[in-house]
Amino acid sequence: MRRLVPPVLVALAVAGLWILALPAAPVDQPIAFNHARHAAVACAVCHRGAETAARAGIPQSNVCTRCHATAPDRSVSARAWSDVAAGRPIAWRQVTQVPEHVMFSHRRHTSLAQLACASCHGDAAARVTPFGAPATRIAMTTCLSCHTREGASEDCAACHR
Amino acid sequence: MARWGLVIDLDRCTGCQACVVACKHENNVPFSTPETARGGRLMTWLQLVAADLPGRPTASALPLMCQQCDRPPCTDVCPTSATYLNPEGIVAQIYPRCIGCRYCTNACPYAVKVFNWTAPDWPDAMAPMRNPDVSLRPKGVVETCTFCHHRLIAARERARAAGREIAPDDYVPACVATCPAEAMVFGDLSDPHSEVAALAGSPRAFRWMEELGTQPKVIYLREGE
Amino acid sequence: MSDAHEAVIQPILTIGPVFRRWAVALGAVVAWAAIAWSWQLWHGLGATNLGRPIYWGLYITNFVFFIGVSHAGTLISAILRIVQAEWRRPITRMAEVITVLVLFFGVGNVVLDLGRPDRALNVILHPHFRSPLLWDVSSITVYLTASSIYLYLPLIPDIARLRDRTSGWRGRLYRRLAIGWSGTPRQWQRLERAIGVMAVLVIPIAVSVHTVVSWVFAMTIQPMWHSTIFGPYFVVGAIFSGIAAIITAMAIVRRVYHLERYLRPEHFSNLGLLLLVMTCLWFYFTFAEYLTTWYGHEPRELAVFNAKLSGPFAPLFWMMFVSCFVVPFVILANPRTRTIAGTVVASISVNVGMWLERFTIVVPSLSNPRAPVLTFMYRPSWVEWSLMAGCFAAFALLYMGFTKVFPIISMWELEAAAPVPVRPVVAAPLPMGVRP
Amino acid sequence: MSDNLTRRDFLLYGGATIAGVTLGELGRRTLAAADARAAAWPSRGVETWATTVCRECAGGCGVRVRLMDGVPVKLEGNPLCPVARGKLCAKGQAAIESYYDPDRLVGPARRTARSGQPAWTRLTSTEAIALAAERLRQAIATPAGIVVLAADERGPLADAWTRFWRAANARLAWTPMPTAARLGPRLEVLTGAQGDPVFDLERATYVLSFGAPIVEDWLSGVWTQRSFGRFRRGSGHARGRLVQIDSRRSATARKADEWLAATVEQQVILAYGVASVLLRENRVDRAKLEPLAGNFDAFERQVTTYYTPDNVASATGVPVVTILRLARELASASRPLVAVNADAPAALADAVFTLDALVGAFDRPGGVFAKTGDPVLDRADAVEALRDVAAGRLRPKVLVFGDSSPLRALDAPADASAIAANCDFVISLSPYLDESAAIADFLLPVDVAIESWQAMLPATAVAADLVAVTRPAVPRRLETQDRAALLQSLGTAIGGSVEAACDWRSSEDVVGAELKRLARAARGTPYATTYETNWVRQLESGGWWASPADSEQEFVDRVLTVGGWIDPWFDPNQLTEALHAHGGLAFPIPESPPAVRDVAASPATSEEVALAADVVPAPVEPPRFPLKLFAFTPATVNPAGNLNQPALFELLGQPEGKPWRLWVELNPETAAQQDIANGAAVRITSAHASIDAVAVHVTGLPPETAALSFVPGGPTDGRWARLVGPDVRQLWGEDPASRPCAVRIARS
Repeated sequence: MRRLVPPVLVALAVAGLWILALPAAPVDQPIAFNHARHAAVACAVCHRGAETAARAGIPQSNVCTRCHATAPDRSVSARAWSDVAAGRPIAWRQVTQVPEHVMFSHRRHTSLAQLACASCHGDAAARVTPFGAPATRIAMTTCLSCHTREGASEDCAACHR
Repeated sequence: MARWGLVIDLDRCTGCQACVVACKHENNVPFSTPETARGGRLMTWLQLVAADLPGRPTASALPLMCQQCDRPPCTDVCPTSATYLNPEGIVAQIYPRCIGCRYCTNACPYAVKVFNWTAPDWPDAMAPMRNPDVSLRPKGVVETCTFCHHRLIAARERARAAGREIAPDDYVPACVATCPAEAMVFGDLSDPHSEVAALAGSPRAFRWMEELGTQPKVIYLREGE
Repeated sequence: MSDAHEAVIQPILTIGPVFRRWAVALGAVVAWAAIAWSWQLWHGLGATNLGRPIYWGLYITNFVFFIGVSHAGTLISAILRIVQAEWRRPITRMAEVITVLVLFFGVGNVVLDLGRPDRALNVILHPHFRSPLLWDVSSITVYLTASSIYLYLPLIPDIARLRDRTSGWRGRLYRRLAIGWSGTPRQWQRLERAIGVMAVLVIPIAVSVHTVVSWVFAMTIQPMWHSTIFGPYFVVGAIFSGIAAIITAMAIVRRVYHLERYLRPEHFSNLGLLLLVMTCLWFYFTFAEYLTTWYGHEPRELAVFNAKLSGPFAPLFWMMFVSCFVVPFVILANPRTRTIAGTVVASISVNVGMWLERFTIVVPSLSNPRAPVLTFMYRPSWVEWSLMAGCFAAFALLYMGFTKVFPIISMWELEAAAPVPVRPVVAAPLPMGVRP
Repeated sequence: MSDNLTRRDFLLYGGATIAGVTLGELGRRTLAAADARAAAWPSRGVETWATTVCRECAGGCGVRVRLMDGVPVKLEGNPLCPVARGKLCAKGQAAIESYYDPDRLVGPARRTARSGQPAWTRLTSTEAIALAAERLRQAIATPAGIVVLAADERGPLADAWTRFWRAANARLAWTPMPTAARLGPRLEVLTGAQGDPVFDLERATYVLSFGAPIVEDWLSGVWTQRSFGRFRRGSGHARGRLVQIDSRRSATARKADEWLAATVEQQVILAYGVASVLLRENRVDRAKLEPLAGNFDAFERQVTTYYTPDNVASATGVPVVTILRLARELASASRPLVAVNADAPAALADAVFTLDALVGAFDRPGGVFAKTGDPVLDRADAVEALRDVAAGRLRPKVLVFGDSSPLRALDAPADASAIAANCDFVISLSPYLDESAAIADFLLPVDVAIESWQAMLPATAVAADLVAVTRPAVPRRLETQDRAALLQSLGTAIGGSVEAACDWRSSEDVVGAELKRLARAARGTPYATTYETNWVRQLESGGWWASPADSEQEFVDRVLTVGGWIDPWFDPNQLTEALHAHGGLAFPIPESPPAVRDVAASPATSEEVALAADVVPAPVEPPRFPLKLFAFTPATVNPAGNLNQPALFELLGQPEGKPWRLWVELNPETAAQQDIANGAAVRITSAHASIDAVAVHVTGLPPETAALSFVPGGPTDGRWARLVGPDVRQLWGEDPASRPCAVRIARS
């Protein structure tokens, strides 16, 4: 038995390092949404708060059915589409998120500071799969580097709430 | 740069404590029970205290919140700069930086900083009542009045979106907004035309414990003639 | 194999039933404290009975007390070394070990007191040097380093001696720690020199540590904390409780390991005299501190003053006064009662009293804040008492452990001074002198 | 470990690494999924605002509800509401806790065990209505078979309530609310004017208050607070001076420039004492009073003969010089106002209005006006009805509680079980777990204020006609009922005249009808800014009315959006007109002259003690219960609504630092005799019970009296309300708690 202790410790150490060292794992989204196919539409058409509110919001079925009358293609399963058609909420998983103690407003960054969505979310228009992980590392250093570069407020309380 | 200040006219203040409840709801300050209150665990950012003020025969009911000192004794002693004086004169508390040593709470002569002894707790039914603009402080950190700083940020954003400068009425803390006796006035002390600046120059104006050199930006107006 | 100091070496190499029993008992207390700590980590500091405005209580009291006791060793042994007091030789090691071990518990109590111990490293990652707490962190770190070195250096020749007569894990350990000591004159010269340098260095560091601890309180503007004499007052209190701790430890070690040959009544008497001096100094500082507060009549200060002298804290305050001044003074001022038993009683009394002093400095000021906010009567919770018991038990356990690994009396230093008999510090012509 | 890596080791460690990676990856995915789930709240953070009316008291303040994603998070005052003007009091702020109260009744239920632990069976609303209607139908035939009790209020929805129960042949009674309407009858006695008094506190320069809780919740809390603020530091006049005559050091007494301790009986005497000084020193404007004199001469004779300062001083303990000074201050002030609490006994209200008449305060800025036109409330007292039930004088088949206010106003809490025993069936409509729910057989919880349609007349405070009208601000949270819809369903199930009385289907219909009426009244305006209402006032007094809306629908929408309707036109001479019409002032002549104080019965002054010391020092047995104890309800307690609001309990006993505590106020000297420190825990013992409280020293309180805070509620209430001490009414036993109780107080 005693011989097994070191390998078990090694396994645990590897597991711990794996979790700590790698970025967050991508999550599976309920629908294989293709951003590239929708690139002709402005972001704020579906993410309605992106330019006018604090939260951009992830579109729900009512947004889909404004344009789609039937299931778009085989990328959406019949069962998933029946939920959408019935107006049931889609179980999107929000992957790009700021911590609870941060006050972030999309409007302040997009329509007021004239930042492109891509500056934080990457080139969504080129994506053929939904976001499984944030395009940018959401960390204070990321925020601060841009704030410093752009001359935005670096007061802690400007973002910390 | 604005210097936010608050004037409280003690002659007008009726001690109704509407401000206390408004503050509690606005800032997600958790509720107490008789036991926790008796053990000094009553969480308030703003409360009424009985203060002996010069020239008054009995103790006056004084609404007491963070005095937003220009020379805050709390920020000096913080080992991690979790509490600091921001450029607009608001004493801010950065919760993820706070290690919970409670040195600031002890250094504050007004005893207005409160500590999260336990994780904040709301009955499930009441959880949706929490203000999403204000964070929920985890257990083990210190918190205090921020002059409803989140309202300033929201007001500034609204003003910018409307393409104008922030106006005096845009940004008012929750306590001032509800004060039925109109005893509280809030505004920019650095603006000589503001109402607070005028009132701060009143012969009735005093800053509580100003002899300690804390230079508060909460200014009280004395009761009586 | 036999050795001139077999009586010192024998206890290291044998573990008797009494030791085992004590180890198990103390271990149980420590285990209980570990449970209490897990409870506190889970529930937050709500597990204590602290509240607004009494934000600091037992843990900070213990912190100040332990840091105070840590002055036992290093400072005393360093001073005695510098003044070349020959009688110090059997007791320096014992004192230095106390210093190093107790420092960990001082720091540990601050960590226990943190609301977010998981973020303790923020103090180093995001330091704010205007905070006296950071001065504390710095000075305690330096002190811990210096006193560890100061403990280690004189250990080397003794370790080497043990190395030469042990094998197995002990042998391996001593071989590493002895770093090739072979007792050449060059090595001796370097060692003596290093010890000399450290002895000088360690004194200002030790003084700074307790001064800075006092400044944690004195830098605030709270009534009866904001005092200019807090620095020296705390240093005096620290040396006071430190000497008392050494005497207590000496008595125990002497009795348990039968070291009557090394630790003689003269040692107790000499340290007792030192303790008497500190008793008087302590009284002087306390008197000065309280007199000025009382005479100044500043209402907020007076509120705390009254709370201590006649208010809810009066029992603790007067108990402190009796055990810090009355008991030790009466016992130690009389040469007839300055026996081993007498000094030990006085020392225990001083230790209890000094703990109470720390408590009556920390809590009453917080209980009487300037602002008239709702206060309450602070009584520590079971978690706080458990953790305090755990700290003392863990200290005792570690100290016992040390005696089982290293010689508790510096053998080579005794040999170096062999021709000189142990003498009392006070020479015969003095009226209070003891007979050699 | 050996120095050579064997194949065995290689496999072992290789396997360990692979296992570690697998484990790590699994953990990483689990954590990411958990993070994504945690980010569910709040969904979008869209802020909206809705309008409602505060129902924590009768003031009818307009409220703006801040909703995040449709969920209410905060209440603010409605800036357009002329009562609230954008402000709310502590109770108003805490009203949101009633909506979220975790102990709210979740829906209709029937009691299945009457004694012992209450057990309840949930019902659907259809079942519930059918069952209740059955009981009511059986009871209709019996005279007083149905007794219906609720808090007093005015407005279309309250009228619908009355109409329904009248049709059901029920005996209706109401818990009196402390509004100006209660003083109306007394004003009518003196002046003949039918209406509510309007006190112009804001413009007064000197206020002599007989127990009026001016800074607490007088008449209309928020309105009074604002008026007080402006009275103190108004634009345009010097700082107003306030003299408070009160039985205890209330919050108003603390704010007053001078506080005189006097019981309600003594206050009457003191008021006439001041009147007599005014008359004797000829400090009344006789020229102005002359045309309205009425029975002035008879009154003057009576008062000046019997209420001499000496008599008054001896009856009240207030020194003669103070009485003289008060009268002179009052007479010399430019705009004096004499104020009184709404629930004052008739004698005190009469005395106060008499003083107002003497100082010329009627129809004068900073004085008293009358607001006629509102329905006069002539309403049976619910508390008396309940007492009848408890005593068995009244044995209804069905007892209906609109809310718990009658039970809270009861003198003795022990009555509750007797009430249940004397009724066949008890129905409670209260949405909360409270006293009426505790004795009810049947729970039919109705919507709380912010879930309801509202149409009510705010208690008289503003000199204007007001109706507060709003939509529900939020969807209902639980299975509660709309009150009017509930009545209508009951009516349909009962049939007959009851069904016919319901000309509505829900509150929405009642509110709609009221809005139509307002739209067709061709006066007034939806709530608007002061400038806009002033404009309407100008137009209307010019005899021309500009409709504020193009169509009726637009008008209705506008009123519902802003939260109410106001007709700012106000005739400031209604009292004078009434006086002319009724032949002048009809002074109620105080009947009995004040009895000269019985020295033996009252504590002696120090002089008397000094005198007595020379006489016989007879050993006197100290009385068992030496103190007279008064109970008072703190201003932050809502006697009609939800008590289970934790934020309000934290305000109790502040600023003395006694949150959540019952406290008893004592004279420091009395306390010193018992060695009771300020803030010490004490035990109060009467002939009936003992209660624990915290002592608070109050200098100036008569040494033989003590005042104890009272929070209704108790073990039958929600999780917080049951934590606030026992019901102090136990101390009184069967005696009415409105009178002092003999107690002793000692350290516990």
